[in-house]
Amino acid sequence: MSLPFIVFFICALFAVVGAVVLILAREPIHSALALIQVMLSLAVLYLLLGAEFIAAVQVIVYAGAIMVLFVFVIMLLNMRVEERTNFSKLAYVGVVAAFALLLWTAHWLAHSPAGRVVGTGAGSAGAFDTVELSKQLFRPYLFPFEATSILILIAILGAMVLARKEE
Amino acid sequence: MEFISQHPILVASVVKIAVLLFVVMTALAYVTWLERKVIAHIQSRWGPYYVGAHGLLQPLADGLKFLFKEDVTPPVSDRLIYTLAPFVALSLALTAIALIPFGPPSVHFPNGQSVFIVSDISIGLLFLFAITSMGVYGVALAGWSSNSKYPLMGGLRSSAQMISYEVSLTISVVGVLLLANTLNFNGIIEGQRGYWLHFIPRWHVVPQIIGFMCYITAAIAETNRIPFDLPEAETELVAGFHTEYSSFKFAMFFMAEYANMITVSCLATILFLGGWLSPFPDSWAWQLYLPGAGLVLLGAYCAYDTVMHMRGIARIQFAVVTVLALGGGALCLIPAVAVLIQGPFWFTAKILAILFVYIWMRGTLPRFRYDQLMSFGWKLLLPVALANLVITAFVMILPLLRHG
Amino acid sequence: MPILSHLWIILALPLAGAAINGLFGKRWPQSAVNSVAVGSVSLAFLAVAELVREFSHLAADQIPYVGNYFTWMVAGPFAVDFSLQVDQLTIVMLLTVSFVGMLIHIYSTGYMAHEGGYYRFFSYLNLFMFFMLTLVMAANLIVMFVGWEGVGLCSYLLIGFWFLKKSAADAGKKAFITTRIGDVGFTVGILLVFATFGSISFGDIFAKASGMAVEAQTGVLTAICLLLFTGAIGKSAQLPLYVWLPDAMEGPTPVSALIHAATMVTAGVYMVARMNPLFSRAPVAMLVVAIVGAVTAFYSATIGLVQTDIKKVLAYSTVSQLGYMFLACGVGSYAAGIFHLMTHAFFKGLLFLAAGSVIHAMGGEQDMMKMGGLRTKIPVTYWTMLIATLAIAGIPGFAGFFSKDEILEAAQSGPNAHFWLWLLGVVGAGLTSFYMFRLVFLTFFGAPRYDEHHVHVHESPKNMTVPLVILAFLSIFGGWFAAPRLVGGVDYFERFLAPVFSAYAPPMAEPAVIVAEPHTSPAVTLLHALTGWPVIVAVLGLLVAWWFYIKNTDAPKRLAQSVHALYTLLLNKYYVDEIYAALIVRPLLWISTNVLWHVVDEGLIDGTVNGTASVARQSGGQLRKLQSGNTRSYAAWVVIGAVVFTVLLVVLGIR
Amino acid sequence: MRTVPIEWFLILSAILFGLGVVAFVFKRNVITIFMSIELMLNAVNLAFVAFARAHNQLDGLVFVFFVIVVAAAEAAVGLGIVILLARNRESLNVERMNLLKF
Repeated sequence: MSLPFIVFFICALFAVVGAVVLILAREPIHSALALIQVMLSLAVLYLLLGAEFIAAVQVIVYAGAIMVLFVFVIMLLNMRVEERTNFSKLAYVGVVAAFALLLWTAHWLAHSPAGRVVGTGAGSAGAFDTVELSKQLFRPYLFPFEATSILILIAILGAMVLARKEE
Repeated sequence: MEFISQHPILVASVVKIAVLLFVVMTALAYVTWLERKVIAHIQSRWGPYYVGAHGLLQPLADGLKFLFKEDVTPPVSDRLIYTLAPFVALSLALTAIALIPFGPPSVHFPNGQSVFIVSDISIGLLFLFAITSMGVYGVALAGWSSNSKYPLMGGLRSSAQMISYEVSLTISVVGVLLLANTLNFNGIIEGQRGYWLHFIPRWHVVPQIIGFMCYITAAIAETNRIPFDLPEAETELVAGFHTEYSSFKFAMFFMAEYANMITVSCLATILFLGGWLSPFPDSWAWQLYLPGAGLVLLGAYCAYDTVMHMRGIARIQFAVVTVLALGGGALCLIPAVAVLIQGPFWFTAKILAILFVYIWMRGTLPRFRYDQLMSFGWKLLLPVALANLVITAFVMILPLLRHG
Repeated sequence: MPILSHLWIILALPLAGAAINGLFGKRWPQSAVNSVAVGSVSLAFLAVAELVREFSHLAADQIPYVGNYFTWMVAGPFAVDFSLQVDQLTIVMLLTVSFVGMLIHIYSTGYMAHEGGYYRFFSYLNLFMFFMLTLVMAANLIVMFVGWEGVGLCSYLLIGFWFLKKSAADAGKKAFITTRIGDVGFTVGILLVFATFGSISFGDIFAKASGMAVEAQTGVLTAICLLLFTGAIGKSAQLPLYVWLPDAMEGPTPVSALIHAATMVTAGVYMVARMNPLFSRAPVAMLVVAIVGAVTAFYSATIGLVQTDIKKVLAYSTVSQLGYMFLACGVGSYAAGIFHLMTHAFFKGLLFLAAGSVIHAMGGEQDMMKMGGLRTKIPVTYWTMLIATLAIAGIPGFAGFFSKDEILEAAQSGPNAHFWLWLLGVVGAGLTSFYMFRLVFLTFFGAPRYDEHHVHVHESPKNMTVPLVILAFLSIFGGWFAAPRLVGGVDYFERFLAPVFSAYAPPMAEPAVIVAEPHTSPAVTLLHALTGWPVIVAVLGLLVAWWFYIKNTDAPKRLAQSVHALYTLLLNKYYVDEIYAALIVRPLLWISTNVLWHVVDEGLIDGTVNGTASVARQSGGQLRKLQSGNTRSYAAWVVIGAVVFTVLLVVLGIR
Repeated sequence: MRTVPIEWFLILSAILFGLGVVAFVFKRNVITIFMSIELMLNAVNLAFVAFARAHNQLDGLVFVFFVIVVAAAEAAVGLGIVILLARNRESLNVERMNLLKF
């Protein structure tokens, strides 16, 4: 067992456990923490895959900003244990279906013949070059980039309009 | 045993981490001492004086006191998170320091690993921000898990405040990044080598003075210090988010706060003040001996003090200090050693300067009101930082515009 | 050569006028609308004049001059360019159309002055000018067809100009639909042309056609010509599709003058003349054209005998005159046909305008039986109308005489002449002269038969009378190009047009240019011409009309009683409309009602639609239950859908 | 040093996504449902990065970047809505928000 494998398994375990906890936890804040755990372990996996920049952004934006917002809102609304109503029997069907899809996909990927997913595994060729990434971002993907900035602006305005107390 | 021989990098890292932890912990303790002393003198008091000479053993006493206090956990609290919060806070604060280069990479182990930095990664700054951005959780979770009114409000306030000021903090730094155009700390520092007009150091603080001010302001807010210490505003909410905490958990929050102070000071030093670079041209050979000389002078003063004022046990303690100072000074006067410690010396000097400014502000400034805090952060600080960024970017591309 | 190199200007001017008036005219004062409408057409006429000047400088080998502007549509080998061409024939048509059009525009400013929808009228009129000019300048069949249909459209719009009057609206529809019938044939003809020659531009067609032999029996050329002629029948109101023209008189009189006398209805003649290389090679088709023309000429003349509505009389005379033109083309003397087309444009336009002036004076009265004695009250109208009548009757010295004389001459001695054709023509000429003078006598002579206290007869304003005078002048001298022929000289008109008709003419059939016997002396020739049958019958008709309607005015009634059956037959126009109604309209109506409507529409279509709707309603009523308002169940549906689709994706093997 | 095969990352991503779906269907609190959406997004991101590594192309990373940005915007607006909901209704349980029905 070499280092990448160990790291992968640890992180994968953490991620899955986090996701399960997210589902089982009864208090929203616990779900949030579980989700943060998932995100952090994913960040490590990104590092393992050599995507340093993405890993950092993942931590900064997801764990450091978005989830903080979630926690903040949870605190603000002081949410405690969520009540257990059950009006939708159909949900269970959905869950079964989801699990079917999940297992089937995993099975399909696991038994995928060599070459379905081409290329080398993680940790082989060194890290992605952040400079190259930025070039990609600002030359071929410039328009989508600007579009997202517009989107952000709109989101800001929308959030302000929503959260404003109407007097 | 052969595992060690197989992984020299691992071993070196472990050793470095251990040393760094020890140093930083001690530093934390004595920063508290420093703060109390300085504020005392600002308020024309003596400050800690009785535990050890000039209260030098006060931090130790505090630590012991925290250790032996009873650890109270409110029954209604959310136990898991309640325990988790202080660990989150402190561990994040300490992890951040692992990225700080205290000296030039030129000083390295035989296996080529730098001595003065634990992990020298290409996008260090991003990672530092990643870690500090997580710092909110300690405070917020603490406030929430105590399940009591004041802590909750304190946690809310501090998380809101941290989110708000993190924006300005990051943006004020981007200007420097444009100048340095790397994310690696050593790279940024190397970029500040050299002089304008042969005597003004090429530090980023000169072109980025506005950015520097924004950074310092935002940093103070990030670390919840006066005048931005709303989360623990005694007069409004007893002790803010750590009202319910006691004993060593409280101590951890305490240490985390000071560790954060040190981290942001280090960052300021690296980004704006040329890190471990000396302010003087290399041609001035005598600067090699500045550290040694300083220590020797300190030793001399201590000796004088020992003889004139100290009495009883304090005199013995102070004699030890004197010996240490003189010995260290003598050691530093050896050229080889002098060359080695140049970087760390200047780095520490600059950090101390910034810390002093921190404490100074605490001693002088009153506290903001909450709405003032928010409006200041969003309506003044952020626009200024943005303007600074835009102007910098514009100046950067001017040559391109001219030469196509 | 500004115009010749920019032929499109001639088209653009009226089109611009139409657009401007149509878009803004509603808010503008009449003066503005006038200036736009008349101005655009006048400019068009000036452009044509300039074009003629430039054309006269062209070398023979540059004619026809083709201006190709842009490729309109391309589908495989079928490529249509928007191209215009100019040759002698086009020149004649252009001059006639634009000049008469201009005069009639001016006239209309007076005639329509008190009508609503003034701007609409002029917008339509300009549009008509645009399409008519397109029609005559077209360099290929498709562009020609555009003009062809365009004028049809404008005629429909203008006949139904008073669309609140049901009869007008119906007349418009009738005209449109009837001409459609012919246009079907025309379209098929165009397709057949393309299938045969692989091109629809006149140049290529004629070049290829000139290589083909004359068809002794019927052949593809015959088929093409007959199909195209079907279109001409519809457009030019020949038997059996003439029925729309008399009803078209529901439109304003200037419209009747411009569209239904001077220009549009002659489009068929123009088309036949234009396609002469094909017709010349299809004798059978030629014969058909001639017969249809001759029969129509005679037939509608007989109807004209008993009509009492002044415009109806003129309408039937128009039909019969068109018949003469086709007769001319049919017997192979295209030049004579075009010649008569031009002169007819002058005097028939004049007749209509004068009739309009009369109606204007009578305050809208159209029944001749309620007129009479207007001679002194509206002298200008009277004199001009008299001149026009002399012209159409073929009294020597007037325009009509020369053209009709040529036609009959060709029918008698030209290529593929025939005695019966000639006879029909001559008798028709006599009838024409009779009913035209009947019209004049009933209208202007005798005692007034209207209530003089209510109707205040007044001469029309200047802008109506001036065009009358100009046209009267043309009706006299418009035919004198051909005058030298009478003394054995050259017919300048024919010589001018000769290149068009001789260029691709089949080898053996030499164009009928000189029809006078050269060996006799000019005086004899002149005498011979002046005492020919056409003149005799014309004078005869004049005298009979004089006897009937001036001398003893009760003769007509007695005659009507004595041959009552014939009289009623004529009065009811041979019951053609009724016959058509019985044979075509009713069956169609029956089928439409009982099959198409009740079975197809209600049964199939409505059934399908309602069925779909009810199915949707039922299923919606069931599916509605899914809208539980419960977000979680929605989410579950989304998930299930995703799963199903993924599984399908893989089961179908899309990897 | 052997490398971790890409398939494993993809399997992990699939598992996380499935768990996200389960959470999405199971949870009743608006904000936790929101979180499960974020979880799914993260799973997709992992797949993106894995493929980017597999083909050694940067586009995958760019997409991840965009996904994160969009997620941020979404969180801003969504949480605003959540706050509004909490302000106007006493409960944040989606099953109590079923007024919009047939």
